[in-house]
Amino acid sequence: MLGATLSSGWFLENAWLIPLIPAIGFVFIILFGKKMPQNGSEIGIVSIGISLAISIGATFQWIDRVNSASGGSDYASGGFFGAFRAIFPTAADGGYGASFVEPVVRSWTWWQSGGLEFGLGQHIDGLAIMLLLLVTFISFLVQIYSTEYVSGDRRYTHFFASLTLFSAGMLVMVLAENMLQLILGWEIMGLCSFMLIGHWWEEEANSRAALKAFFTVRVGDVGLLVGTAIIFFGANDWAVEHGSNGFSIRGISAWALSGEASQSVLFWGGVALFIASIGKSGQFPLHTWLPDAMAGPTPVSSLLHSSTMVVAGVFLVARLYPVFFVGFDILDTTVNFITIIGGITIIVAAALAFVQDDIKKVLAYSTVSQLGYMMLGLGVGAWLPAVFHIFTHAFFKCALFLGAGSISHSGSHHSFDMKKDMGGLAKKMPITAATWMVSTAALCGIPFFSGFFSKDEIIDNASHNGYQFFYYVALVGAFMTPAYMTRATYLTFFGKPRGAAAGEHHDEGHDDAHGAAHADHDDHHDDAHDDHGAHDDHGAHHGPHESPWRITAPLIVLSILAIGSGYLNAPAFGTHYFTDWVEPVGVEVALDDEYGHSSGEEESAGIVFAAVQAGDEEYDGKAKGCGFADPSEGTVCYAPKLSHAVFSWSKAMPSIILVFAGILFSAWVCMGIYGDRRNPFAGLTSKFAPARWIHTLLVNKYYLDHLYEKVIVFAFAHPIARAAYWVNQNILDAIVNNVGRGGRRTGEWVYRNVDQRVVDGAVNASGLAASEGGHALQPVQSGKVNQYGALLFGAATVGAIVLILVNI
Amino acid sequence: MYAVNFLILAAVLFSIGVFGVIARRNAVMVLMSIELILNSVNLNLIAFAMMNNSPEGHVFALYVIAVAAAEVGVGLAMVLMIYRNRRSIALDELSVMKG
Amino acid sequence: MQTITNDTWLLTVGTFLPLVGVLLMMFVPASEEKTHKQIGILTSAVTAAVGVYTLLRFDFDQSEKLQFFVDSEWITVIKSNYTIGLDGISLPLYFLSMVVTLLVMIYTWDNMPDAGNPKSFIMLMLVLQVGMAGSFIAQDLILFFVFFEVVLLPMYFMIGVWGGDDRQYASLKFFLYTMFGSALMLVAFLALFFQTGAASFSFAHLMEAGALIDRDVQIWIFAGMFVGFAVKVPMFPFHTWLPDAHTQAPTQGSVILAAILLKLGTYGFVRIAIPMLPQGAKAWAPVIGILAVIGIIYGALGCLAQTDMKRLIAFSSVAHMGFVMLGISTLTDFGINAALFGMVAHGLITGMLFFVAGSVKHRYHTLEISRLSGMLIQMPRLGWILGFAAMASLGLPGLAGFWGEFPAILSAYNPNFGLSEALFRTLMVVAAIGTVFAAAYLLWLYQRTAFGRPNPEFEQGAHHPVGAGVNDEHHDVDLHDVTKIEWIAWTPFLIAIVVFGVYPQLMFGVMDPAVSLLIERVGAGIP
Amino acid sequence: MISSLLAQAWTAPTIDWHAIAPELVLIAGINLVLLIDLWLDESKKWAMATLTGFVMLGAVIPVVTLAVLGGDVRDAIFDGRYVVDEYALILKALFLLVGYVVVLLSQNELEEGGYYQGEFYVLMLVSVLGMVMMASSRDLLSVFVALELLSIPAYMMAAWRKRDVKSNEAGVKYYLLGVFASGVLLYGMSFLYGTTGSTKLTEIGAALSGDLTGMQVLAVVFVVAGFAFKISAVPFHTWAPDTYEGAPTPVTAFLSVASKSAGFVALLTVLYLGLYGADEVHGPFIWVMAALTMTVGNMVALRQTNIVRMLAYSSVSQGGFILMPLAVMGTGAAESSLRAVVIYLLIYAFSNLGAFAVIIAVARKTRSGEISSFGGLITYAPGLGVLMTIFLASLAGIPPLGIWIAKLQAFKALIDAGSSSAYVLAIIAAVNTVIAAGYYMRVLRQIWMSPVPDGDTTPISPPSSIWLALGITAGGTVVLGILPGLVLRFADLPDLTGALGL
Repeated sequence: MLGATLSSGWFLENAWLIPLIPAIGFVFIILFGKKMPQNGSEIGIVSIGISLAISIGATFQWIDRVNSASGGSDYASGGFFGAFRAIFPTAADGGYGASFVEPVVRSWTWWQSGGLEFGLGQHIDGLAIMLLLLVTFISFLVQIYSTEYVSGDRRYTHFFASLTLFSAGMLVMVLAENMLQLILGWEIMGLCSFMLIGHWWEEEANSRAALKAFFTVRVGDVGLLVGTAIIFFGANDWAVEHGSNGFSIRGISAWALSGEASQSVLFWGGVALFIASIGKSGQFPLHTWLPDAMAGPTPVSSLLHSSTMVVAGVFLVARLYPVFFVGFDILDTTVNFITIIGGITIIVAAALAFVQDDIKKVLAYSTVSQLGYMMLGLGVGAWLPAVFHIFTHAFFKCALFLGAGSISHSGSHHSFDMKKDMGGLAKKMPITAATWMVSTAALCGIPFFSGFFSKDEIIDNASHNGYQFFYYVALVGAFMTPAYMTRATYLTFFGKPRGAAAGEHHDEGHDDAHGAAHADHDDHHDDAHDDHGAHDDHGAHHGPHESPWRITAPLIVLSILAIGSGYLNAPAFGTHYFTDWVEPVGVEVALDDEYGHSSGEEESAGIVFAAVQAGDEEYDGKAKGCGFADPSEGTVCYAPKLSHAVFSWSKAMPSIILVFAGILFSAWVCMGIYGDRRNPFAGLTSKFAPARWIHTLLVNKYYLDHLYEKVIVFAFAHPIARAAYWVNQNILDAIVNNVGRGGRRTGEWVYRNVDQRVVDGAVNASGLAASEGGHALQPVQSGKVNQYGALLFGAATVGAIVLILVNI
Repeated sequence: MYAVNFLILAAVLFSIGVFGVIARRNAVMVLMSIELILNSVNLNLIAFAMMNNSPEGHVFALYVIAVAAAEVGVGLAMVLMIYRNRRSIALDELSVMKG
Repeated sequence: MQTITNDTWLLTVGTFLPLVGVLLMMFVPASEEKTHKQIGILTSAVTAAVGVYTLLRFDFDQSEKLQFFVDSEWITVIKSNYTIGLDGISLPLYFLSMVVTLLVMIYTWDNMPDAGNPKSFIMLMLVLQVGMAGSFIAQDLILFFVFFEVVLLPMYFMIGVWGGDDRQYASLKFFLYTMFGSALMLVAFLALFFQTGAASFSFAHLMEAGALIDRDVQIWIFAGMFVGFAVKVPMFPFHTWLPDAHTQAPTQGSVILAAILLKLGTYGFVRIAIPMLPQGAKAWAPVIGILAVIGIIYGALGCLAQTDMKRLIAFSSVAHMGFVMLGISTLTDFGINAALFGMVAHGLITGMLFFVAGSVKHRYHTLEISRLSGMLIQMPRLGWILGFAAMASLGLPGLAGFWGEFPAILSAYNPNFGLSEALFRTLMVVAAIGTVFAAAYLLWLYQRTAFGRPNPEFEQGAHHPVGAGVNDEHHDVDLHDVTKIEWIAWTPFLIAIVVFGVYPQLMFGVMDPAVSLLIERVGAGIP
Repeated sequence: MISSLLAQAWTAPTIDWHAIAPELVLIAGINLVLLIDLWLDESKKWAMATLTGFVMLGAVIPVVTLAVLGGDVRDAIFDGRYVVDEYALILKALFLLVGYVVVLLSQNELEEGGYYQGEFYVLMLVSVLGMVMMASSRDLLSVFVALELLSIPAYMMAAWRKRDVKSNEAGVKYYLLGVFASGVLLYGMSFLYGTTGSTKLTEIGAALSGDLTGMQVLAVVFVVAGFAFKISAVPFHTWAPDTYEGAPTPVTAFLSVASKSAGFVALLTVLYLGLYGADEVHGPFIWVMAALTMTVGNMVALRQTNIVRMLAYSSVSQGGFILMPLAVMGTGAAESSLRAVVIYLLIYAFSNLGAFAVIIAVARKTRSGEISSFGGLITYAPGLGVLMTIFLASLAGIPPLGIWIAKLQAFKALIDAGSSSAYVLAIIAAVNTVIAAGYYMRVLRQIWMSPVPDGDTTPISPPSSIWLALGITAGGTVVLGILPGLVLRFADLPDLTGALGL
């Protein structure tokens, strides 16, 4: 079989260790954490570290494998050095339409029931490798960061345990070989998010937030269960026939593209699964839990929002892309479920980000909106850009959150309120500020920062694949993103220091926060928790200062990546490593004749490769090939053949312009609103009347400020955004809350009236009836002999008469 | 003369006896009524014995007479006992236990 | 049915061993409580040891065959034999019953219910054990019936004597309900017996002959069994005894009730009703399915309405057994596997929950959810265990609960033997929504009891809780965390929940062959 | 004519002395007790009980020898009007055993009550003799005689506490109604004899088939009604509760078990040998009676607060269950019905007597017949509590205790018959088992769950005789429940059924 020509390696073959080690680490932390010198944090860091090492090794070997597949396999493959040598020379000539790289699949029988066999294993392909690396890397940094951030916390050990298990869950899901395993990881993450968001559960608001997060996601999970069932039974027969089963990722993919799959099954399966993604990835109707999730400690937020949890939904869609591709008929429509949801999310979330005072909430909404981009990307058939956006977004968003954490940790006395406790921190915390700037730039999509390369690709492909409307939606988003980020940046780092940032302790501020928090169930008081959490050893606290290295180091690393990561796939510079390494090529793959014989150990997923036939046909608009034409006899497809818009600066211009427009406009407005413009022309006016007029005009900024502030900005910022926020809080949020409350009401009603009255009542009543009957019969027992006699004889005669009449 | 007449007579006696048992409140009268019933039975038995001339009927009748005697003996003893205890032999006062 | 006759003594010993303990205790005066507890633990430990030995001797490669098979004369006149055997379907439950009894005994060591008198308490538990184990090994209808009924009285007394305030009502309700069910069940059994030519009561015979009965008759007979088993399960309209029984029963009673007794009903469906009356089963399957799903939603709603922790857990049983019955109603080997797994999983998890509830009651003297909070602060370990059990109960993958729940839902997607797909797929979706409810009420419970700050009335050493309900003996509140005894009694549960969750094959592997064979039979019986 | 008489050589009928040995032993015993009683002074009267006991057991010996040696049926005596077969033997054994247990129960009762012990035991022996004869009677005449022989002493025993109004009332009611009933019975019998021309049951059976004349129907109904009184089937049960409550408890036990069983035996014999051809007459009649009996008995029992009275009603409803199989004897289930009834009688005797034994033992302390007086029994008399639990659970039909197998048999007979009416009856019975459980459990609830009414928790120490009775009954209840095979074997009766050509 082909494995021979494809290079592999120890790290690839044993990638399953990557989630396993943190999982074991978790157990150890729970058992021995408290006894360890560092209270268990070291176990977490070490275990994640090992996984990270393995992931790196696996990454190199995968790259090596890719190259070996695309012809460059003349030199000895394997090991790092081979890989090192491999990377640059061969990546260039391995272009699109390169040959299909067989994923490294291993599977062990997990359980079997009713003749079906369910495996537990690994399915390592570009996507998996990319996320493995990402997750382990970011988790690693976050854990280091946390050792400082939550040090001295009451549940320090538990925190690290959950954090480690959280990463493990994500990793399990990433390299899942089949749906069940995917669900496993998916739910473990749900559990950990519950534990982490509710980390400071003394406050009811926190536990409520945790509950909300788990519950909202759980609502989506109905889709996951149902979808899995639909797909499984849709695919199973076909897949088993081809030596796989209806849970195996590869089985499902191949089936979806085989052309024998029923469109409706794919459609409904897709819808159901996407509902799951909506819940997990905080897409439009179900995104409300995500901002509340800020209740958790900042490292958690950063991990949650950058590489794990919320990405899971996107990953699910990317992982089972063939299903959605065919089910929603992606390349032949101009609008579909995914794009609609994605589009709405982008705008709604971005709009919300304008009116937040809590820095973490700004970031939260920006995450939501960015996830919208990813979904949109997947929806419009831009699989690779979307995945690439996951990649880049992870770095800068993580940096931003950690930055925010750093600020509250050392800058704003555990407050996250931009208006009250921040401002002018740029001088006080240079490193934090710098990293923040860089990451923001990346997020905004300023050219030459990573965000640009990924986001722009999505926008570009949207129009390229004929989704014009969503192209514009994406552009609007591209304008709004920098706008709100600029505002946040300004409030935080520029202008005059306020509150804690100015070094003052104003407890009333906190109290207000409390009051606000208790007034509406949106928790404005992470500060409060950070008090409980980390305040202990930061009791003595003197004004804003730069954070210690354990916080800044991750920031620096991340911000560097926030720039660098983009260049892995910068069409502008002709690099497309990411494409080569990650994108599964949509070509027909010939089946081995003897696929059936899966040894259970290796290859139990069954579909085994004989030879790879490269899809040679030239790319033209809507090409032949997987996803368009059914695979020819004896071959299967694992990925649709996707086209990529060819990059050109001219096409990129609109978005670039909008980005800068957004920044400038926002900066201008912000200074107008929050800053105080120093009048350069002091004194002149008194002397020179026309100057006074001009001055007045200038003071009033040609009355344009008024116009902008009072009219445009107000009109834009306040009614619209607030309306959106209002809808969000009072309708969607209310719905989520009321579902629970309403359910409970119904429950009470049913319990009172149906259960206790009717059903139970009937039972008791029958008992009563019996004994009442007895009561009614007692008079018969009058105690009078004559009556007894009468009864005796009467019965006999009556009986006799009746029977005589009957029998004669 | 037809055997049926005996049966009719027996039936009449039986009915009277039953009526007595049900209607009379005096224990002794009830005993008498029961005697009537038993004798109606005897009448039946003899009549039938003659009809399908077999001796069994006669024998049976003799036994019934004997048993009846025994029963009445016991019965009267009981009536006496009640009378001692409550100075009355009205049956409808015998209703300490009911329900 | 193929059988293996090896170690014929094993099952009989394993089943009746507890009676030895009972005899022993008869001669020990009631005053020597410690001795009684020791004897109880010892006996059940030895029994469990026999169970372990059974596991070792069990030939897992032929788990579809009846092993340790014994078939000796018992009541020849009514053609009922002492036929016992163990196969993949009954093995897990058989063993579970032994282990649960042992752990409950251990728990009893220092958690004797208030009514005292451990002598009779422990004796009853041992008798109970005999009944439970016996029902799972019986391969003869009459024998099964006898064991099935043996369970009745001890449980009645456990609830009625050592239960809560409303115990008498609850216990009588439990008793009469079950009595009613089993009476009709008996009629059904006899009808089956005569319809199959009054040849024998043995399962093997009835499975072959039962399929030949014509459809309408099968439906009627199945109806009788349905009532009998459905009461025990309990399924939706027949469930009302359960919350009362569970709530009132002493902790030990609740645990045994949840862990084993309820399973007798579902086991009856799988072992008796369905294979013996295939067509009847097919005709009834939709009804069962619908009732099961109603039970799921309904039980969940019931939970949401509860203010009492234990009652909430009790209602959750209704919901969980709903999943089990849904799996059974699909008549697929897949679904029935799920159902069997679900039985054991539910037994472990809900049993665990009841243990925790018992300990909470023991410490706070109340189970009012509104009065409990901040358990994690006062008793972190207990709190975490509660959380763990709750998570397991709401079907978190990687814990045992999931493998009963998800496959059951999955199997409903295409039911067997041409049952209406439209119907069952609807059921599937509703059931899936049920899982959300499960999450809702369990987390809601957890949030309000474990999270937050402790209720001031329960600050350490607080006397006479304010606004205490009637059921509060006004003890001083001493909130000690999980004790050693509790650890010993609970750890096996916790471990089992994780192990089965991580490696379900342990159980599926045992059950699957037996179940497939069973479904084959059913299939053969349906034209 | 005298010469003709002299001319006839008279050959004495051959009498199988072995076959009637039990009766002879009893008769001898009766006379012995009577005589000794004359000479014995009051202080030694207790010996009477022991003596009676020995007589009963002595009578068992020939029964056993007959069962072992006898083998073939002995119907030569009195040309088949008095038959000794397995059926007869097992029932004789039952009656004698019951008699023995009742003696054990009554011993102290009478001693302490200072009643006329000698006479009492004589009467009881006579009554038992009647029952023993009943088991063998195969002729209307002998059935009638046996019936009266067992009834008349029972009337007197019911009224034994002469000074006690209740006891008087019990006796009188029992007596009057009993005599009235036997009047009705006799009237029916006379017609039966008249229309079939014989009093021998087998001959009646032969003659009584096909379409029946009105007179025959009347006869059948009256005969059945007459026996129905003895077995206190609704609506002929009215005397039972009053009598049971009023009579001394041991007597109640005796009535509710022995004389009831005797009534059933009579009914069985008559139905199976004489009236099996008339099943469409008595079938429905018994069906209705059975349904009524179990239902009414249960429902009224639910309301009772006096335990003896409750047991009275419970035994009424038990009678309904015993009747149940007979309702379908005509419809092809003849054999299983017969078996069911016999088994039921055997096991029911143990459980019911046991229950009465406990009541007597407890009443010795509490001096009360109220159910509430059993409160907290388990705490101060665990032994009695557990035993009572066993007996009541058995009566409720819970495996593996005695009566479950009997109930099973009864149901089995019904289902065996398979007719729709049989199924209906089965369902009714099923529901009734639940109702019955209701009141049995109420007593158990008192025993186990209620506090001691008057904090008096001095342990109860019943005399050895009662312990012995308890031992016998409890043993029987449990053993027969777990290994019913022991008695079921006696219950398939080729002889009797053979007589029917079934």
